[in-house]
Amino acid sequence: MYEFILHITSTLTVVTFFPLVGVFVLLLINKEKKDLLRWVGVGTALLTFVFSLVMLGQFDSQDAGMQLVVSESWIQIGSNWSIDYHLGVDGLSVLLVLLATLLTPIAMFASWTAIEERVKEYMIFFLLLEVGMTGVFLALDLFLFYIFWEFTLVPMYFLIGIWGGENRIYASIKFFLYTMAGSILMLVAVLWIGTVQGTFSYTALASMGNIPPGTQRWLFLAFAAAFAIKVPMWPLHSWLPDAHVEAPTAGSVILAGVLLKLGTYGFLRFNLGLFPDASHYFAPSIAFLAVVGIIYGAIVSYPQKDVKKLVAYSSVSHLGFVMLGLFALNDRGIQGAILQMVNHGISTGALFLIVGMIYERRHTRSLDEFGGLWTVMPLYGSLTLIVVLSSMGLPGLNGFVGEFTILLGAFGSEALGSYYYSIVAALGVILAAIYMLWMFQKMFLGAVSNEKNALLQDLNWREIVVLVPLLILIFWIGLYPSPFFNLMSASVEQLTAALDFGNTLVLQ
Amino acid sequence: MFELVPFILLFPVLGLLTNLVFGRYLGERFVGIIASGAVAASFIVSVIQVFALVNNNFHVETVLVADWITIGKMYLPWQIRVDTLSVTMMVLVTGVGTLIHIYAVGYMHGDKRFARFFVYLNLFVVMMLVLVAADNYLMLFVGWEGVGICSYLLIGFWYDKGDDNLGNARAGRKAFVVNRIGDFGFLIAMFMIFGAVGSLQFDAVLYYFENHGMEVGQLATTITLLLLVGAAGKSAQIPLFVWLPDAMAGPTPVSALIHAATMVTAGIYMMVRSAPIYAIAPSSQMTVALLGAGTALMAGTIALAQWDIKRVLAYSTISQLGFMVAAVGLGAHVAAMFHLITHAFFKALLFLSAGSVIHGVEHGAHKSDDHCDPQDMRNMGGLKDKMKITFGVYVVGAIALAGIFPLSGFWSKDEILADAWHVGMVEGHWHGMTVYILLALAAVITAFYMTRQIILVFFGSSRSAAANHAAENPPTMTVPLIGLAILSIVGGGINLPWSHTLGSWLEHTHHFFHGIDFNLTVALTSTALAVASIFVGFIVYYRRPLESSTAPDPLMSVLGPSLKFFYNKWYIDELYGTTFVRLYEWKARFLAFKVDRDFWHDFVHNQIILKSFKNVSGTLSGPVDRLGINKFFDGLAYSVHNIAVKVLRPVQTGYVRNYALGVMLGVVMVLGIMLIR
Amino acid sequence: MLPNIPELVIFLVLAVIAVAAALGMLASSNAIYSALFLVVNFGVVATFYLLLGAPFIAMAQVTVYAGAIMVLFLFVIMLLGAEKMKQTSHNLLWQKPLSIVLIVLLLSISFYVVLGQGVSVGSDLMQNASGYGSPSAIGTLLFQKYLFPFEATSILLLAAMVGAVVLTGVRRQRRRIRKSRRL
Amino acid sequence: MIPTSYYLALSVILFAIGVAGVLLRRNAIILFMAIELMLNSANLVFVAYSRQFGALDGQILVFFVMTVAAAEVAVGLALIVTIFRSKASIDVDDISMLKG
Repeated sequence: MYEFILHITSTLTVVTFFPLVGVFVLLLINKEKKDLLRWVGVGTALLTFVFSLVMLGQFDSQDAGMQLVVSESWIQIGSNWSIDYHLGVDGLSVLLVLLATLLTPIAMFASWTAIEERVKEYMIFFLLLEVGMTGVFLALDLFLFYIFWEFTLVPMYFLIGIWGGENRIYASIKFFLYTMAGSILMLVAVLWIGTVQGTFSYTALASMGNIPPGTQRWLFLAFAAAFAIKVPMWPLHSWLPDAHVEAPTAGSVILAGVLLKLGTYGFLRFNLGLFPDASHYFAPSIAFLAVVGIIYGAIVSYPQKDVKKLVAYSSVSHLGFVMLGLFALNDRGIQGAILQMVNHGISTGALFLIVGMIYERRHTRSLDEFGGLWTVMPLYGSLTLIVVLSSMGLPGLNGFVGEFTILLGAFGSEALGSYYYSIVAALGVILAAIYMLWMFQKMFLGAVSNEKNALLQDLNWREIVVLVPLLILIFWIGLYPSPFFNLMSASVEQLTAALDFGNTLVLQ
Repeated sequence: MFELVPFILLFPVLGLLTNLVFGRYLGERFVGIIASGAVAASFIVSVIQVFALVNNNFHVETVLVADWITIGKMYLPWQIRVDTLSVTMMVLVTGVGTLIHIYAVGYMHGDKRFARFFVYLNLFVVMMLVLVAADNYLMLFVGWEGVGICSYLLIGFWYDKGDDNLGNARAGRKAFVVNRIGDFGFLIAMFMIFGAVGSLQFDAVLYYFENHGMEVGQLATTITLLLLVGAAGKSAQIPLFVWLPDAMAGPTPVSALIHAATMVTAGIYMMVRSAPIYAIAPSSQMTVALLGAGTALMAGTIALAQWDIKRVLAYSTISQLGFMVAAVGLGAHVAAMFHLITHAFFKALLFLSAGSVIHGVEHGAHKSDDHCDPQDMRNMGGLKDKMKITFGVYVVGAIALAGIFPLSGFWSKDEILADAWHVGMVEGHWHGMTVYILLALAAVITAFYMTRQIILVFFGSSRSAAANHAAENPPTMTVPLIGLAILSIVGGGINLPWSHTLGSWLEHTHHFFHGIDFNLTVALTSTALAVASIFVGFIVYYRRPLESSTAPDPLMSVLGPSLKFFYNKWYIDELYGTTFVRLYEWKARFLAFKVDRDFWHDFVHNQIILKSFKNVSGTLSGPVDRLGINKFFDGLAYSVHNIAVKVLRPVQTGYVRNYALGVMLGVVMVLGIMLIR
Repeated sequence: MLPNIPELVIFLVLAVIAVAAALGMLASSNAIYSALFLVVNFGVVATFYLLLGAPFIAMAQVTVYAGAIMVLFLFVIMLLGAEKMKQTSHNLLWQKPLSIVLIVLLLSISFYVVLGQGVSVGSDLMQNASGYGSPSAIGTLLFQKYLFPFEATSILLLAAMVGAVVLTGVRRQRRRIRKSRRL
Repeated sequence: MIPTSYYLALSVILFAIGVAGVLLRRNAIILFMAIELMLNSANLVFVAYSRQFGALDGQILVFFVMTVAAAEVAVGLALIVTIFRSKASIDVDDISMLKG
């Protein structure tokens, strides 16, 4: 019994599964008491965040390997099939877990007045989503990872399906099927690895590393299929705008803030971790797709009429940067990419919150309806300005640090071969300025043309409290990012060493 | 002495924060005091740094504020560099900044977003200081884009005014985007530098280029050209100057501080800072010089035909910047810096006095409620006796700009011309002579349009009621004007040809910053030309003064169609508009709607995947399933049913005894089976 | 140990009486007569039990079967007045011949098995010590090894009692249901 | 000692008579009596074998069979009474409402 309790209270299990306690308590509460439901929901999410801070406390940034590892054998099928409950955190995933546990309470708190009907189910789905997300980041067993990966789909499907916009059904089904289709290939690959290599555990597989380059390639592609849809990479992105436009505010905050990172994290952890030679082989082509994504996303978001679609396409562009950084396959690129994942989570999360706030007041998202909001809502205008600048990559704020390190990494990376990738990607910086300022101008500048805008009242305390932590992070990462870099430097060092070793293999 | 350095940055930040937080509650006067006080404090500290440098025998000092990005061997700290070059710029920025802040208190009186204006101004000073005090290219880049965003905010300060209420906002966006294009070049240059040197610190980079000399010539050329692109974006040179005239939409102190004195000079400062890289790339130096001279001439011609008082000054700024860029191209870094400093004085003076003219005319317009554009020179005239101080100060600025003997403009412009002459004749480079000719021409035109402006604004009779009732401005505005006037007069003294004080002062930063000796012939020719053009201007405009605000420009008779061409800014705006902007709009719309929505979303997604899926599932469900499998199983089920009805039902007779019989039958059979087996 | 003659005679006589009583129960048209025949049969079987050395079971047989159950039967017969059954027409045509065939078949098989070579009945009958079937022996065995079945049967009896009461006491219940429906 | 096989033969005959009673007679009560007879014949076999193997378990089972028989009779008769009350006849063939 004692061993069982000890195992239960290991930090990672608590961080991942604590929201379930919240779900249980929510189930007991009568669904009319909306405020109590909301307090319990947000409270659980906050507590999970506190636990993740405890995890951070126990995390030692010098040690590159897996830490706080929890490993129990779970399903035993025959002799060689053992799927075990194997969690661990290292430099690559610690920041993303914190991002997930930070954004969830913020998103839930932001949807305090936005969601009126079926509050109980809403809170439950949100907490389940959080379990899925943290699970994905912490899972070290390939099969467990796959289970969490599929698990995150279900709550999101309902969040979009029930509380979404007009044709939410179409959007949620499309979102679900798109990701599901991709992950089928991944399942095949996972099973193949499980049987041939004999184990699902990531650490063992990474150390074994004896997969011949030939098979590595198709395994890489199988994994890449699932992750590319989730990122989304350029050709597979058409689900994102619909999902974002139809999702409720908090839904799209989490969708953009964390769910897109599952794809990039997957690339980082599995494609780079397990298949170094294939990564070198495919690096140029994926970098090309990423750069196309950057330019395409930036250009396409400019003429959008719907704010959320604009921000959605901007996510395509930002994540193009992250992919470019990842496949530069050197420490600057990868560290920049991880930081950019966090930055994108913060700035795009904040952007969606802001769009949500105006949507709550005006119930419309088309840009032509707004204009001159800065005079009517000065505080709202200034906060949005800061977030817009951060997501545009203004030096001194968080976006620039990530983008600069990525571009620098991509410029000098020998895996990519030529520096044109980084030059064309740098063009994305200009295009980002164009559509971001365009959005800012359409919404905030100019005189108050539409009389409905004249009588909007400025942000209330709740909305400010929601934005403040993100703004603090925007300035903190922008001005003094070294604590964040230290957290991941050891693990990235180890990863790049493995990649370079892989590189020499390919060259022979 | 050097630990005070971070305070230079800290004071404006403190001013900024107090105004940001308490701005609404403090009265206008108090906000003004805090803001200008903050900048004045950092001015004092930077002057202290000058003395500190002197008794530190000009040795470079770097003060680490905090380390910023450290990944592997890439180390990029927030580090302040105190050397002669950066201190001069600090003193200039904070000095002129303070005067302009004081002026702005008067100018912005009564604006409902007063506090926010001074927050932006302080933020701008912080960013400019970061740019100037940076010890590595990246921190310089932070300041670079920082001042860019401040100029965006300040240009679009009155975002709800301008044509159809969006003009100022659009001008702001245009400025930032064009700057961003320049920054793109700067960014790529930084990547190349980092690729080659492995670090972005100035010492490391410049040491690397000085030692490797010519064998990295090719790399240096590309880097320097990219840096030129960045500088062109920021200092409004030929391809990317279109944003500066529109930037006049911002309040006048902004134009004075940002678009005359400090920000636009950032490009020149950056090129002077990376002088060693330019030293080993002669071809790019040549392009820089020619570009600068070309811009100077072109901008001068456009300024000639403008009616808006601030646009004339804007184009004159572009042309003066052209002078400085040309000087850098010729290797005359000291001349460039000297002209930069003097230009800051008299151009800020001109802008501020233009501001006070506009303010006066607006004041007049309110009084006589004759609503005409206060910035258009055609509605002015005869203001010399109504606004005496502004008139006096304006004339001083004009003469300094024209480069007449005793004032600062003469010395700095003359040194640049001398350098051009030296490079052209003595070193025999052809581009030296062409630059000299272009710059001389530009100087002539400058003198001409300044006289035109003075006569149109101050002499003759006032052509509108507003101008008639114009009144002098309160002392808070006129005192800084007088201060700047004195600086413009005295400014020449910092680098008299025979004393080379500035030259020797800057030499400590890079050994090849050297002044050249005085060249009398060049000086005489340029002054003669200037006086001649003033005289011509006098004849054209004073003798036949403009009668009404709608009368054609007397110059039309002289230049005819080319004047119209100049007036329309050589149609460059329209050129860019049609080529880049419209092309981009069309491409974006095409990509977004045609490619992404129609092709990708509707066609590929709905047609191919969805439709085909529907067809497949349709065919599958229709014939295959309904007719085939379904019918088969129905048949099966039906037959089972028949059997049940015919055979099995009668068995259930309902009589207990029958059932007993059945049981008995079972028993007997079981016994039989057990027996047999 | 071949059976000695007098014992065999007693056995045969009793056997004949038992079979006759059974046939009588079967054939008699009046229910009471058949009940009485059955009592006789039970009595004869009780004596067999004595022969087989199971005195307690014999006593139980007499008291339970002959006493309680048959009395119950008689009571019910008298209650329902079912002595004379009116012959109703619809007889199942092929019920009678088929059942006779089956019975004969059953008899033949069992006899074949019992008397034939099948069951080695074994004549080594152990004559146990006295008190073989005595109540104390049965009691000890009953309450040790078979405690659980004993308790189970007690529950069975309880259930049967409740069932009987509920079935017969139907009228009062129906009135209560009708009342609740009217509310 | 009478060999057990005789007892078996006897009990089979009784059993057969019981079965005949069940199959042939239409009076429900007679039917019940026939069932009692069958049970009784089973008891006989139990006791016979209990004597042969010398184990009292047989007798215990008889004991249990008796209780079951008693319970069965009680419920059976209650059923007959209720059916009689509704159908005024205890003819087994009348009760055929559950026809298939």
